[in-house]
Parts: sequence; structure tokens; C-alpha cells
Amino acid sequence: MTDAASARVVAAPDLPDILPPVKARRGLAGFVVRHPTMAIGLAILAVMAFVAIFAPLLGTVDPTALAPAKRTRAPSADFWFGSDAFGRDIYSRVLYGARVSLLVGFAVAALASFAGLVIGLLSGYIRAVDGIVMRAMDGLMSIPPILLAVALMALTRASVGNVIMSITIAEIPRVARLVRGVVLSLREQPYVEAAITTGTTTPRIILKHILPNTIAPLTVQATYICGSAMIVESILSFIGAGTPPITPSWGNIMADGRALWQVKPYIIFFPAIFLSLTVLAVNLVGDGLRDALDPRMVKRL
Amino acid sequence: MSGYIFRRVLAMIPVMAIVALFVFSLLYIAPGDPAAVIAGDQASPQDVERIRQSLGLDRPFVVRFAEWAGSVLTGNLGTSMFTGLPVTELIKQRLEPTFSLMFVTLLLAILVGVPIGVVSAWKAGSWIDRLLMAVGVVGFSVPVFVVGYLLAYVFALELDWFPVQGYTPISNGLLPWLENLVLPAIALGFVYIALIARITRATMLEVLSQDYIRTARAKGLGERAVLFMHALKNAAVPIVTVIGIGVALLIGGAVVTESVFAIPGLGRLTIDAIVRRDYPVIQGVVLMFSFLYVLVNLAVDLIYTLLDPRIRY
Amino acid sequence: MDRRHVLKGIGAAGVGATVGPLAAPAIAQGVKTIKFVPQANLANFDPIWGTQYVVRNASQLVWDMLYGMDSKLQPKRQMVESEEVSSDGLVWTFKLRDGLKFHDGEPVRAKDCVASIERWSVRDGMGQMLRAIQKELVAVDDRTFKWTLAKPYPKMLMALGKIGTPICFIMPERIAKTDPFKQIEEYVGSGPMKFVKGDWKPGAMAAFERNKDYVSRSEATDWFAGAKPMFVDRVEWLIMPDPATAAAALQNGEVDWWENPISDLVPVLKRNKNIKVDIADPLGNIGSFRLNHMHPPFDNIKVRQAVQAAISQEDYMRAIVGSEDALWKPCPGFFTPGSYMYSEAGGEALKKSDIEKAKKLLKESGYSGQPVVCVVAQDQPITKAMGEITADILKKIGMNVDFVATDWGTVGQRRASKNPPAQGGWSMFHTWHAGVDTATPVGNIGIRASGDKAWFGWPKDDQVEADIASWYDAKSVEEEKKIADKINRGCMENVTYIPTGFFLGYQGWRSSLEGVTSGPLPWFWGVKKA
Amino acid sequence: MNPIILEVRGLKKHYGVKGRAASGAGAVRAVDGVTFSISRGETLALVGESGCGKSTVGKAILRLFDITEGEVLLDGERIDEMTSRELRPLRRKIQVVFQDPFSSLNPRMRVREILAEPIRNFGLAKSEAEIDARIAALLDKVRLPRDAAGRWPHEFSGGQRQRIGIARALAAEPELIICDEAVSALDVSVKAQIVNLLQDLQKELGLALLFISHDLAIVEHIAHRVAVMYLGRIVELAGKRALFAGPQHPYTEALLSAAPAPDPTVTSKRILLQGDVPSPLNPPSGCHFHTRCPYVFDRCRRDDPALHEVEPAHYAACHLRETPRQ
Repeated sequence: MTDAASARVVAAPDLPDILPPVKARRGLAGFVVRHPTMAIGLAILAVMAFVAIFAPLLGTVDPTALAPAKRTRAPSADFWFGSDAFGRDIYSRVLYGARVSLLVGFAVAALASFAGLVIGLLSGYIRAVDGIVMRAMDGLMSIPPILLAVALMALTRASVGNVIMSITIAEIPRVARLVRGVVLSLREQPYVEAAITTGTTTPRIILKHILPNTIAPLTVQATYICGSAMIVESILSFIGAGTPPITPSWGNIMADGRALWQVKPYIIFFPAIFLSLTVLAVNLVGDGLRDALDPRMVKRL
Repeated sequence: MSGYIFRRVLAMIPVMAIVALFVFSLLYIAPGDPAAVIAGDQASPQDVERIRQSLGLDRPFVVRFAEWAGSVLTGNLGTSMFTGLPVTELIKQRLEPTFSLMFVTLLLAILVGVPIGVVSAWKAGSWIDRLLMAVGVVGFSVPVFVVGYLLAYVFALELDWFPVQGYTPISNGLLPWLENLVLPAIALGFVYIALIARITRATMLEVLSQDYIRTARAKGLGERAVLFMHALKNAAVPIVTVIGIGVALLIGGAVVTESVFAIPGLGRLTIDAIVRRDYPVIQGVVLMFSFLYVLVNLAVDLIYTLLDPRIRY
Repeated sequence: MDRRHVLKGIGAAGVGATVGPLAAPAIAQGVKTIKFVPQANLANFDPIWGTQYVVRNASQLVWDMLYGMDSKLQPKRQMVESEEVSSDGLVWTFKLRDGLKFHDGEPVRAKDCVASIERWSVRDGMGQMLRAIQKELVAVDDRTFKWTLAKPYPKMLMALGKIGTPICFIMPERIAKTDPFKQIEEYVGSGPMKFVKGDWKPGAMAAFERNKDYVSRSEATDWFAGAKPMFVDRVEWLIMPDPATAAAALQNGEVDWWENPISDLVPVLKRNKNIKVDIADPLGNIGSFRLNHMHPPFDNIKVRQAVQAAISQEDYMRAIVGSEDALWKPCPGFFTPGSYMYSEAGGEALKKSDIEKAKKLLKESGYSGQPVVCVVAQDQPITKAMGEITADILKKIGMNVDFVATDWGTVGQRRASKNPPAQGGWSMFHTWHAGVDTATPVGNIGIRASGDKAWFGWPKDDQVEADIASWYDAKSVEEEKKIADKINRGCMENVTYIPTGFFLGYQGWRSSLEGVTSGPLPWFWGVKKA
Repeated sequence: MNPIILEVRGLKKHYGVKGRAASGAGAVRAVDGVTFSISRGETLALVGESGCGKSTVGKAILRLFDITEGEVLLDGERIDEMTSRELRPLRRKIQVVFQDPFSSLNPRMRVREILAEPIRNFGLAKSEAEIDARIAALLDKVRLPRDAAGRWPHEFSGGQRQRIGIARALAAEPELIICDEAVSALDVSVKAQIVNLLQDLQKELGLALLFISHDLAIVEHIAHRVAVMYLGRIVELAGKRALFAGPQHPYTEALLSAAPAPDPTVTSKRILLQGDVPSPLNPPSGCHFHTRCPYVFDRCRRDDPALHEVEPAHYAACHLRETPRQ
């Protein structure tokens, strides 16, 4: 890359930037060396995504098929991870369960980020909106998120969609607060003021000048939300307020095995491992992103 | 300072009003008919209608909200639909176990999390730092009930060191009280320890790189003195912040932990109430937890002013 | 308890002298307490208002009954010293035993009984039958009350002594005057135990104390009949929603008695030499799969028969009781297996699962794939298990299942709705009936087929109703058995509901307890603690 | 004398402290009654210590916030009362160059986009090709290579970024550029280049400059007239030569004496000011400067001196100068 460097008028100093460009693509190996935690996290996530997408091809059977005569079998050649109290194959359920957990995690992260971004942008930039919306967010935020999600689930029937909605609603205020904070500091930035003096309209300022600069902290936040949503989903299912019990989600499998943990620990063990690994992977990616994107986030967590 | 406290307390009012409105409308739109629940199994539609009227469930939203809010302000959270007991009474019964659990967890998390964070920061980049931080990430990633069952299995069933369930009031003695709380507090504290360790480490790193620490080192102060006397004192503000944020985490985790360890606290009261659609109890509990949360964060803000003389109001 | 008290060890080593004041103040010496884990949370405590089994089980400790059922399911005098019925069967005169006292020290008077019967009869099936023919119910003096009817009612003593909910418990008049649709707020009875209201933490704990003034009968204890001697001072009910926790607590000796261990954990309990395990209730339970006869598709008998044909009772039973075969048996009937009313008449369809036949019937019915709303309570292992099996079966025969996972409280509300399934109603739910209730038509509410007055699902079959009515007039056991065959066949043909099998449950207790017996519900009289 | 492009009359900007009104007691009086004007092609320097409100004046003129009191006239037209919609087309005439070359450019936009934005907003080009041509011309003007258009801001040094900032300001074809400490963050050599660039552009394009700075050496180099601010007010306003040669206000005197003398052989008496700048939240009574003024007397503590002409075109706000100099 010496060409590019020499073409510069004057060598630019090393700047503390929000998003440094991916300078030299040294390939996969380079990425792994520079961001080992992110690499590990992404690798685990890739495996989980693979498992989720190709679950039907990985030697699974119908994860909802009951066989009460073959219930609570220990792991064996027939039942790789054993069978549960209804004789369902835990291996199949765990693999299919990856679909639910990943769906919930990513959907909540995406929806909460989007909604929080819109709310945060509007209230960070428009004073009239700010007062009302942020009081509402403060109120919502002072209800502990799991409590809020549980209460919302009690209102509706169990479905993956409702679980996603409930956890999303519980997460929105935190995202909105974060975005608003970022926006408030961004709108004081000289380049935003310069955009105003160069006649840029407010919507365009929000869209072109503010929005792109909230993405980095938001992405980091989104990964943490993704991880926590997976945990909350499992907790909701565990206490019986989550995804429909027929749906094989990791939380449901554990809830089903809950009474038997003393005698048939594998029923909880396998989904617990998968869940913990996935959340771990997401958190590793989050940490990696945070370190790479925005060192200041460390302080904010 | 007192003016500041006053302003902060005043600022709580709109927040709590919004929580109240939210909690009330949440249950207003809830499916199911509380009158039918109250009337019981074999009641006729006429009986249900009679009860609906006697409860005032047929009146408009605003009237019901105003009345409910009014009685809440006088400390009356209504009567549980299933037990017929006052909600305040039900909450009062459950306060001690939950607060005990939260207190012990918090204490444990600080006692374990802060030193881990300090050591990590001190040995930043070393294998021990990496190990501690890796354990920390794992702490974030394992659901609390999994940790709970694991602990119960090993330390209660196999080793028989601690009871597996229940709660002993503190009036029965400090040790019996503590004995019942050790395992739940560890299970619940897992995430919290990780969180505090992480934040402590980050803050310490920042503080340690500052000039006066270098000066202190140059003065020949011992490493430990530097770490604890100077650095930690300055790291206290963000740590306190995390404790404030973490209360929400604690409340959420308590719901699960109490159910795993059969602790008769507010968390289990909440789940029972939600399962039974016991509206007044749900309202009461959510309100109370939110109030607690707001209060803790107020306290945290006030502690800032004590910890950091630079912050003035 | 033999715990290696870690903390106490640390305390002794570390803090030495300070341990003294820190340790528990000595619990009052000689108070014997049984710690009991009941099947469910005691969320309310009004046996007339609430019909949950757990409420009844707690109530029978606190409130006494006029008649008590013995192990042969015969009503025996309990509070009553003697009764007299006029030759035309229309006037019943009851005389109370002397010296009966409520927990507040007041004597039990006839007017208390009158008020209690009045409240009970509003909410009980048999009570309503009695009300319909009641001319007068009055207290004659403090110990005597008289009940005048328009028509003879041969099952009078059964009505007053039945175990099926609600039970006719006797409360003080001021409490019994409470609106039957509102909960009582005072828990004063005359039973062998007092309810300790101050210790009641719904969802966590309920406590009962020995009633020192209880006047026990002199006959030998036989279920609810005879003497009810208390050998312990206090009984604590500890609510444990998580069976795993309860199992661990029983193993560690933190509790003494667990009412309903799940069968998968029984082997662990059996291995522990300090724990005894036995069948809890010899009369067992019948699983019940209710269909909504009022709305499509189950208003069509062909659709009901299709589902009936597809049922495999073995699948249901294994899902409920687990792997132990001794805990269940097929039950192609509506009366308690082993009781004299038991009949398998017309039960062929339930003896084996025939998916092909089910598909054929479904085709003939003209079922067009509309969704059937299956509401399943997830918080009850039994209903959860049955729901999972049903969903699987319906899928196999090509029905479109709308599986509504919810909790028992919601099922309780929703099943009362007569709206179409799509508008807040339902198509099917599951429950179970205790064998003690299904032994005769008295408690067997599930077989009633009086249309919209029948139990949830509102089946209508005039012949079955007529047969049931004839049972109440039956004069001999043989006659009753014949009627049982007719009822059973009628209910099978009409598919009033689908029995999913007969199953038993375990109970487990520490060997330090003595005198725990098998019965339809747990009681504490006659139980000693070492 | 060229026609006046910008006139500021009695400008006030008060900030409310949390929970209190933005006026009356307890408000921060960032700018507390400032009056001046700038003619076409003229450079007016606004000097003072940090926190004196000079940047606030600049931002008030730019209408980055609403002012508390006073009038701002652009080409004789009041812009302080306009809605942002009315104002938008007029914004073209006043542009700004900020101090921090790092935060004044959006890190997520390439230089081309940064420069194209004002051209598009003010409809100064009809086609993309025309925009490109204009950008090329702008880069030429600020002496950056044309291929800079395709780069990201972080690829440039501070001085280069400042040139981009100037190019952005020029892109709007303004009549007045507010340079808010535009060179303060730069190295000395780069500083000189940028100042020279600004001067060249001023000559070439006939620009008026409001040069906000605390650096007296540069001000002496670039300004035609100088206004000295202290605690939200102008205490002295005069032509550069008059002011540097004969400061009329004790504060100006102190400022000048503190600046390093261009000629080390000339020895001047250094006036050291006592104490800190008082808080604008609670400004001193009377003359704001009286707490630090070496010549303070009773009246200073009581009466607030007005800005008045002590010599032709030389204004000062000091009781000592209320009668013409002897």
C-alpha cells in the first residue's frame, strides 16, 4: 500500500477516529490476528447459523414428534443428546432451537435498534419531541426489563413474534437513550453546525450527518442486546411465559427438563451449552466491535 | 446540595406517573375478565356481571385510573383478587427475602468483582488478565438458572454444605440467614460480578494512566497502596454507576433465582400473580420495583457528589 | 438434619465468641412441626368459593364436616350425633354432637350449620338439586336443625359428606353469611387444626396449628370418618413450584413430606434410605380431554368420534406418569376403575388407536380444515403433557390445531366462555378428575350432558341425563351398576369427553414420619413425627 | 467606505441554568449587549479571553440558536427573527470556518460530498458535471490537489482539513466568512499559510471576515478593525493601528502587554491582571472589569460604563475615558 501513501499530499497523522478505515486487507489471517475475540465469536456464530439453517440435513428428525414410549433416554446412538420427557429427540430439538434463539436475538437487536434509533434521533434533534418522549422512555426504563417483558407476555399468547415484541419493547428505551445521547453530542459538533450554515435541511442533517455517526455505538449496543435477548427468551420460556412449548427453543427444552435436572441433567445440559456458547459468541463479537469501533464505549459499557 | 436533592426528588414524580399510567393501561388492555376469575368456576353470567359492577370494572378508563392512582397515593394498592389480602400486605411479606438476596448479592459482587477488576487492570494484558476477563464474558453468557441448578447440585445435594431451598428470616440469626442466601447470591451474582469486574478494570486502566498515579509511583509508594488508595478512590464513580444500572439486572434475576431456590420473595410473588392474572398484585409489584429502581438511581446520583468533589450542583 | 454446616464451621473458627448471639434463638422446645410440600399454591382459602383441590385439602384441616367419607366411600357421622328422616323421606332432622367448639371459642350451633349449608348449596351441584326441592331449612334449637324437602332425596348424606368440591364445611354463621361469590376473610372452623393467618404467605407458605379444643370422635380413624387425633403441634405448607427443588429439599431433610413427586424423580427418592415413597391416592385420577360440543367442528359427532378413534391412552399415560408402568392403566370408562360403578361398556373405541379410521370419520364429517383452538395449561405437568400428545394426534389425522399455550388460571377463565373458538372461546382443553370424585355420579361432573347447564363443553344427551337422574333414585347397588353401564355407553357414543386413561401418583415422606396413609388427599391426623 | 454587510445591535444571549428561566438573575450572560458592524471586504477581529462570549457572537450571527435580545441585520435585513425556512436561502451569504479541523468535517463524508453539499443546497450548479467543476475550482483556490475530492477527511493533516473547511465555506459563494478561532489549533507554520490564504481569498473575492481569535499577533496581521470583548461585552472597538498603538481600555492594555512583543528591544510595562475572570453567571456590579482593573475607583463598582467614542472611530467603555484624553 505504499502507492497510496506516497500519493498523499502530506502524510496524514494518526487520528483518533470513530471508524478507522479497513486499511490493509491482509485476508482472514490478518483479521484473526488483529481481532482474535471477534474472530472466535464470529466463528461460533457462523457454526450456529449453519446449524440453524441446515438443521434438517444434519441427521435430525422431526423435533416435535412425540414418542412417549421412548422417553427420557440417555444420550446414545439413537438419541445423540438423549430424549426428553415426551420422547422427543433432544439433538433435533437443540439444532432446530438454534433457529429460534438466533431469530429472537437478531430480530430483537434489529427492531430495538431501529425503533430506538428513530426515537433517539427525533428526540435528540427535535426539542418538542424530546421532553415527552424521553419522559416516557424514563418511565419505561424504570421498569426492570425482564419484569416488563414478562408482564407484556402475560398480555398476549405465547408466540415467537410476541416474545420478540415484548423483549424489543423492553430494550427500546435503552437504545433510544444511547442514541439520544450520541445525537446530543453530535449536534454540537462543528461539522453539524457547518451543515446548518451551508443551508442543509434538518431531515438531511439527521440523515446524512447524524445518523451515520450513531451507527458505530449503535452496532456495539445491538450486539449486546442480541445476546441479552437470547438470555431473556430462555428465561421467559423457563418461567413459562415465552415461546409456545411446541416450538423447540433452547429455553423451552430447558424448561421441559427443569424438573428432571437431578436425574436427567443432559436435557438441560445440551441446550444450556448451546445457549451459553451462542451468547458468549455474540458478546465476544460485541467486545471486539467495541474495541474496534469506539474505544470510548468502554466507559459507557 | 439540599436544593439539588429536592429537584431530583421532584423529577421522580413525572417518571413515576408515567410508570403508573403504563402499568395501569397494560393491565387495562389485558385479555381475560377479572370478574370471571373472582366469581369462580361455576358462576353464571349474571353473577359475573354483578361482580363486574361491584368492582367498578364497567366504568371508563380515566375514572378507573384516577381512582386507582388516588388510592395508590394513599398507600392502598388494592386487594389481591385471589387471596383477598391487601397487596401492600402481600408485598410486605415478601420484602425481606428479596432485599436480603439483593443485598447479599450486591455485597458479594462488589467484594469479588472489584478485586478482580483491580487485579486485571494492574496486570493488564497478562494471561491472568485475559483469563479473568474471559471468565467475565462467560459470566455474561450463562443464564442464571443454569448456574443456579449447577450450584444446587454440587454444593447442596452432593456436598450438602448449604440448604437447597428456602429462606430463614434474619431474626433467626445471622448465620442461618446467610446460609440460605449463599448459593442464590452466587448464582444471581455471577453476571453482576462480571459486570463490576469489567467496569472496574476499564476505569482503573484509565485512572492508572493518569499523571498523578505516575507521580504517586514515582514518589515510591508501594504498588498496592497506589492501586487501592489512589486509583480505586477515583474509580468509585463509574463503579457506583454500574451498581445503579445493575439493580434492574438484580430485580430481573431475582425473579428467576427465587423460583429456582424456592425463596418466598417478591420475584415469585410476581410470577404467581402474572400466571394467575392477579392484576392488583402485578400493578403493585411492578410499581414497587420501578419505584425502588428510581430511588436507587437517585441514591447513586447523590453518592456521586460525595465521591467526586469535582461534581457540584 | 446432618448438613455439614459450612457457615457455622466458619463462624466457630473465625468469629468464635460472637457466634453465640448470631446463632438462631432457640426455637421453642418441643414444638413438633411437619413441613409439607403441597401440590399447588394455596392462593385463596375459601372452600366454597374456590374449588381447587389444594383449597379443599387445606380446608378439611380447619373446617369440620357434618359427615365424613370413610375408605369405603360411605358417609359416616362426623359433627352430627344423630339424624332422623321422616317416613316419607321429606323431613330430615340433624342433631349435633355436644361440646363442638369453633376456634374462636364459640360453640357450634345449629344456626351456623344452616348458614353454612345455605352458602354451600348455592355453589354445589348436589346443593343446587337440594335447593330446588327445599321447602325449609331451619335451626330448631342450638343443637338441632331441620331440613324439609318437597321430594325425597336419598343421597342426602352423600351430599353432606362428599369429598368432591365444594365440600359442605361448617363455618360460624357470621362468616357463612358471606356472599357465595365473594371470598370469606376469616378462617375460623371447628376442625382439628387452626389456620395461622399471620403466617400465610400465598405462594410461599401456609401454616396450621393443632386445635387443642378439638372434640374427636371415639371411632377409629378411617379417612374422613372417625377420630382425628393430632400428634404434631404445627403443620407448615411450603409452596415449591419447582419439583426439582422439592425433591432436593426432601432428600436434604429440609421438608418432611411431598404430596406429589413427579414419577421421574421417584427412583432418586427411593434410593434414599431416609425417604419412603408410596402411592398417594389409591383411587387415582382419570385424565380428561374435553371437547366443545357447542361450536364447530366438535358440534359434529363424527369429528368427535374421529378424535376418539385416534386416541392412544398409552401415549397420554406415559407422558403423564413417565416410565413406570405400575402407575397407569387403560380406562375406557368414565367411572373410577376399581369402584363398583366402573364400566367399560361401549369403550371399544378407546382400546386402541386407529388413525385410519379417524381419518375416514373426519372425511365423512365434512371437516374443512378450520382451526381447532386447543387451550393448554403449561403450569400443570399433567395438562401440559396431555396437550402435547393431543396436538401430535390431531396433526396426524389432519386437523388444523391452534395450540394456545397458557396457564391453568386462564384455562379456568376461558373454558367458561361460550363464544365461538375464534372469538375468545375454545375447542378443547384437558384436565383430570380425582378417582374419588368419579366413583359415582355425585362428584362426576364431567359426564353431565345437560347442554348449556352441563360442565364446560356443554354436551347434550337427554338419554344420559335421564340415566343419571335415575341413579339418584336407585334403590340397590345392582340397579346402580346397570345404570352405570348405560351411562358409560351413552357417554362413549356421544363422546361427552374422552378419558385419556387412569393414573396414580406417588407421595414421598421422610421416614421420621409415621402414620402417613394413602387416601384421596393428605391429612395430618394420626401422623406422628419422631 | 464600503457598504455595511452585517450589523449587530444590542445582541444578548443568556443561557438558562437548569430549571431556571433564560433571563433575569441566575442566567448565564454569555453575550450581554454587543453592537458592531462589518463592511464588505473588511476584516473585523473579535478578541478576548476564552469564555468572554466571542464565539457565541459568531454563532448567534449564524443563527445556530435563537438570540435573547437584539438585532442582527444582514444587508440591512433582520435575520434574527426569521424562521429557519426564510433564513435558509440567506445563509449562503454568511459561512463559517471552525477552530477544530478534526471535528468540523463529517468523518463519514468524502471531501467531494462535503463540498457538494452547499452547492446543491443553494442551487449553485445545474448538473453533476458542474458540481465537479466547481469543486475542482474550489480545491484550486484553497491550494489542495484535485484528487483530494475522492478522499476521506481523516486522510488529511490539520492544515489540509482547514483548507477543506475554507473550501466548504467558499462553496456557498458567501459575502462574509466567520472564522471562529480558525487557525488557533494549527502549528505555527501552517497557521501562517492559512492566514495568508484567507487574506488572498479576501482580496480576490471581496469577502468580509469576522475573525474571532484570542491571538493578538495574528489579529494585528489580518484585521482592519478590532473589537475587544470582556465578559459578554465589547469594551473597546477601534481601527487596528489605533488600538494597538493606543489602547483606551485598561483591559485592552493588559491584553496587549501580555502578548509577546514583536520587537524584543522595545521594553513595555507588563500589566498583570489579578484574579480570575468572574463567572458570567454572576457578573460583578458596575463595570464588569472592576474586580481586576488596576485603576479601579468607586464609580466603577457602581455604574456600568457605556461604549462611547473616545477618539474618532475609537470606542471604549471605561469611566476613565469618559472625557476626551488630555
